Amino acid sequence: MATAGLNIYHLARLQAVSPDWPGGFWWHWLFFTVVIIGFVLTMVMGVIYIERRGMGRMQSRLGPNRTGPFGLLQPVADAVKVLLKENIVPAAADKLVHWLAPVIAFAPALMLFAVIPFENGALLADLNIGILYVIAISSVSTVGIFMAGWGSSNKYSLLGAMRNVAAIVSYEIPMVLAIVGVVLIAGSLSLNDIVVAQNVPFILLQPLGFLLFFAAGCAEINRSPFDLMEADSELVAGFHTEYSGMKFAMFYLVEYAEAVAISAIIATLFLGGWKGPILPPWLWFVVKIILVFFAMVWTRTTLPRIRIDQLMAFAWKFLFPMSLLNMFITALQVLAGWPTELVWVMIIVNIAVMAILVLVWSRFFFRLGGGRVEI
Amino acid sequence: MTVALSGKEVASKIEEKFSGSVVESTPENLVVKSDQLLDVARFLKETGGLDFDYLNFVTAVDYYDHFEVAYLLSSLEHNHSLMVKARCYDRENPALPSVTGLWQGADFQEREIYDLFGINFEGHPSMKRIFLWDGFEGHPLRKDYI
Amino acid sequence: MAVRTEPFVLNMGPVHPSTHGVFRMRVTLDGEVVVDIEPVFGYLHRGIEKLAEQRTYTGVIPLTDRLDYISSMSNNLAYCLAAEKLAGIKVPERAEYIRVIMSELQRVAALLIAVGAFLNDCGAYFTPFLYMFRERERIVDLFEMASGQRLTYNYMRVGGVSQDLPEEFMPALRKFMDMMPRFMDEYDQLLMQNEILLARAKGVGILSKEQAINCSISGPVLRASGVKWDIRQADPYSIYDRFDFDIPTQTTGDCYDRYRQRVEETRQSLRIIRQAMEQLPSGPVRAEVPHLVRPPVGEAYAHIEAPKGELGFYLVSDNSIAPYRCHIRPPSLINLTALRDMVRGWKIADLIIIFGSIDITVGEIDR
Amino acid sequence: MEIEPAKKYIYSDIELDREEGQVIEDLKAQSQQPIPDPDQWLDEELEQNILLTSVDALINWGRRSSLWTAICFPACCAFEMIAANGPRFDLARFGMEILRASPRQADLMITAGTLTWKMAPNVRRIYNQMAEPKWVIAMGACAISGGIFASAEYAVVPGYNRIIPVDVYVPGCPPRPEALIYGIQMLQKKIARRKNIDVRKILER
Amino acid sequence: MKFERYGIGIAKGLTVTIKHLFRHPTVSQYPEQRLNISRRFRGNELIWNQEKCTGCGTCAKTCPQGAIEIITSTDMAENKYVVEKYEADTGYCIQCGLCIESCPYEALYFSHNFECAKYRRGELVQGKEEMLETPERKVSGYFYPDKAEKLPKQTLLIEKVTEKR
Repeated sequence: MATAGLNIYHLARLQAVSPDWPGGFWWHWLFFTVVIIGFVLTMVMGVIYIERRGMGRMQSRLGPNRTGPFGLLQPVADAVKVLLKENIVPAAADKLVHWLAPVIAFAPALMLFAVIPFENGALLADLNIGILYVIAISSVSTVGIFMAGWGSSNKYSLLGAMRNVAAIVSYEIPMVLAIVGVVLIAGSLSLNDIVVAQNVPFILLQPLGFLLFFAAGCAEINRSPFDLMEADSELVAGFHTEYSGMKFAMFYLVEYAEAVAISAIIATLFLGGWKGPILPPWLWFVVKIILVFFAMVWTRTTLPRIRIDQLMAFAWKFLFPMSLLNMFITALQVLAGWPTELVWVMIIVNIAVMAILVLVWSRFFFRLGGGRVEI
Repeated sequence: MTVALSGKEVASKIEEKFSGSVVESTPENLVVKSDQLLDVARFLKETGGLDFDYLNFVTAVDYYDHFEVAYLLSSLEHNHSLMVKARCYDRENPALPSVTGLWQGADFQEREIYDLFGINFEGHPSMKRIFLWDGFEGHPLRKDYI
Repeated sequence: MAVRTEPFVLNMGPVHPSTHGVFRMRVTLDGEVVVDIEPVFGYLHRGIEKLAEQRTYTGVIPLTDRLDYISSMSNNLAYCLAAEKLAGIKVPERAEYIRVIMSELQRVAALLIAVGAFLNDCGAYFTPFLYMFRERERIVDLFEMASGQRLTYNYMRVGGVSQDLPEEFMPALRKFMDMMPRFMDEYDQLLMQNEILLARAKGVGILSKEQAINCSISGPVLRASGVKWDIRQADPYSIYDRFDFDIPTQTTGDCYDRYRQRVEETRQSLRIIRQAMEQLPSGPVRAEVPHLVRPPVGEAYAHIEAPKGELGFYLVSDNSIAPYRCHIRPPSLINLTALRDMVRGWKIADLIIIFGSIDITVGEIDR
Repeated sequence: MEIEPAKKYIYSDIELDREEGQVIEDLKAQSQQPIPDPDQWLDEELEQNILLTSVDALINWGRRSSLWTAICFPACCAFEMIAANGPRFDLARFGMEILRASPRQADLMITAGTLTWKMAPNVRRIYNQMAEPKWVIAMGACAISGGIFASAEYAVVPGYNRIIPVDVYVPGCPPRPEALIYGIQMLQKKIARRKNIDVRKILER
Repeated sequence: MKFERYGIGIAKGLTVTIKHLFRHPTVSQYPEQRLNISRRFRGNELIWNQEKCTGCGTCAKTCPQGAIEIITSTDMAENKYVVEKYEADTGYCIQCGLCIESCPYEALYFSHNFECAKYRRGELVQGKEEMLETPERKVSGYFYPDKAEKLPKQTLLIEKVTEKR
């Protein structure tokens, strides 16, 4: 466990929150573990509420409004109900795998938050390879999902799990490459340093990178339009078709915890993390997470789902070359010397570059559909 | 307006080619001998001027002593239609030739008639029950069912 | 390197979110590619044809409501036309106009549902479906006002309609007609040009003209394949020869064309309603028909252009109060004939949208 | 991808068809009598109200405010069911908009439509697949008694209570969405009185 | 150069959904806000006028279902039928309205009530006493325009403005 050693080394080296933080390393560790678990659970409840209400309003309905004031307790009621439901393990299932899958899927979603700063320096572990850690950990939950698909011995589950594995394997690459631009500009892999470096939110300096990362992130956590693994009009309920009770609750939690995690990463990398005027930094961070999540809800409400082969083609024929180009252009810009005083010019230039690249690429090189099966 | 062709006129045309194949012809429809149904159907579909390229529906009626299977044919080109009928008198094992080779649209409808009336269409690719389950006894739309 | 794969069978349905009811397919898959499907029907076989033989001619009308339950008015109309043809009943002028207004409103409602369900199958999470459903709800309000039910209207009778329109009907209809084109534009904006939808639906599930005719396909699916055949103009029933409307057709016959076809037909229906509204005469709404209709011995076939295609009733009478035989020509069942040829070689996701674009109702398939 | 000729893939299913037919016949033979309504709680109403603990109240609150519906929409009533979910009546207000496609995660089965004997084994299976606690609402005349199709005895099951126990009957053909919501509220009342923890047993111990 | 395929379609769709976010929803919150249902609404119960009914049994004959059960005896003194048992199974009735249309003495109506859900199958059968008109059990205007006028006007979704907030 090389990474573990690295973790502890850095934890021991870095002073968290403020220099007069009471207690030592272990206090810090305990405090943030509790904070992260609490934060994730609350946020998940919050985003479930936001999704259901927002989606309801967008569909000209109301959404849950009876359970508690404004329906705020709806996720709590769901949790109470789901946790107390009967737990069914299908007779044909691979029992051990079926049991382990939700846990393995759930752990990485929590682990992701270890490196995300809530305030300047307020994070569990300020790894100097924070982004790599994020990328590595975020794909671990695939294992859990594949185990769920395999262990259920259900054809729909298996198809869903296979789709998920294929999607994750392809989308890791554009995701990493899209971040490289940010890293080049910020000059650090640590998420805290990246936030500190953002005098202007990187979404303006890296518009193409943001789009690519958003698309790839949506695909990675299976939000619409890439929600192929639980495409309920095709695969019933995807990989968790055979899950009920508490284990299903875990998967439900994973789904939204990952969404929160990706929103948090996008907020950190592109929207300036905890930075912002007037409000306390952690509140800014939450607001930004919710903004990004709302964008996800918005696309989910509007867009149809793409097909599995188109999903792969989109990754390899559009996102991958685009992210390479983005990396190349950013590298040139950085190499040529980043004119810090001419930030606004750079913003306009980058947005123009994005528009031209997207147009040209989709005009001449790659376009989805046309009645053909990609591959 | 779709012109309903007179059965008598078409019958005379058919008689020229296949003599003795028409059992009965009225202004509304014509009844064809069941063993020559397929030939007549092909004739109706492929003859210029008739061009019955569209099969509206196939159905059967149980008249106690015989089953009458009715085919309503149309021509989208000339906008005319004709009802052709065939009778089968065997109540135990009624059988007729299948027209799926000519009009694919008859596929499910023939299976339906097999299911509900028990008329076997020879030459149909998969002649099995369509609405009711395998092992169901009897054919519900027969008049003597229950 | 050639990878050896082995086909496996996936049982889709009878309870599956996107089989539009209780339809079932045994799908043979090679990975995600569909190599063969076998539709299995009969999960909603309720013996309507058998029951019709035991009911009076009026008593059959509630049964027809439940055939294609999202277009009950059209089913009522088709049955009443057949019964009137058989008994030789002349329908009053006002009733004819009311029937046209009702069946065209019903067409709008059913096509909206078809479009919404198709988009839902494409994966647009319920939004277009619920929008379309809201518009349908406006139409259902009008039907409820006239007939007193929201789904199974049982409004038409042999020889007219059951009751005259209430006086508040026409203002409401006029208001609806003013608002509807705006909504239609908004829905076109919602997904008509969406890149993902184009990528999913364009060129997928092509049904050629020849095959469509050979498979006895009818309705929007046939016209999307480029065949200009609409019973309202080819064989005008009721009073459709008095209205001026176009028959839109598409060229390719893919899923996207079928979707476009439905949207354009909705607009034509609105045009017909507007004309019928202006011409609506006053007078009786029900011909003098005896309580128990006893048509002479004979047979009659009446067909209409229902939202799903050619819906026909073939009635045989033996001069009793009940039909001797009542056969229904179900457009949904016959339109499925080409399904197997359309989906082979496509992915499982395409199977869903091709199936959705045919637009079936299981109540009508199984009867 | 090239598809080889159709014949090669035709799935031989004669045996499967027979098997399915046998299952249907067996079920038909078994379920000639309706299952009695699970309504003992109605008589014990008073007693239960006293002994309802606060834990029970919490659990019942959770259960009744998030009833997720299983997909079992055979026929006509499905459209009124969707209308109830739709923008005008919006069952989502009660936290019910989540239609779980997988019966394992559903609590409530709204039987919207006619049940045929061919469908009956599937409905029984869906009911069995649902995790406890689970409830059933029979929606519409077909679901209660076979309705208009009851006389087609060869194909139609006269009411869902031949196959599965039914908690609430909502008459109508089809019931209005409001009528369905009324039925759901009746079910919620029923759930609110449910006893999860038997206090007497604990006290006796 | 057409921009239709470069994200414009997606953007258009997104504007439609975000517009709906700020529009007034079309929901009527049922238990509190009730819609005025159609005046002709065919409710889930039958209402029977004992005075007008002559016991001819036309309703039971017309019913395509056979959901109405009527048993009469002859009262020789007054030369009329006496209705002994009159039962309608609301769990079996499909509200087609043919009985109401056929009644020659205008003695049968639909109720205007739809809240008839029951916990037990047996409770759905409507006896003679449960079919009489009461203030709670209003008469629907189906087939009786004079009764329809007394009922409130139907709420229409088309009247509900959704464009403005």
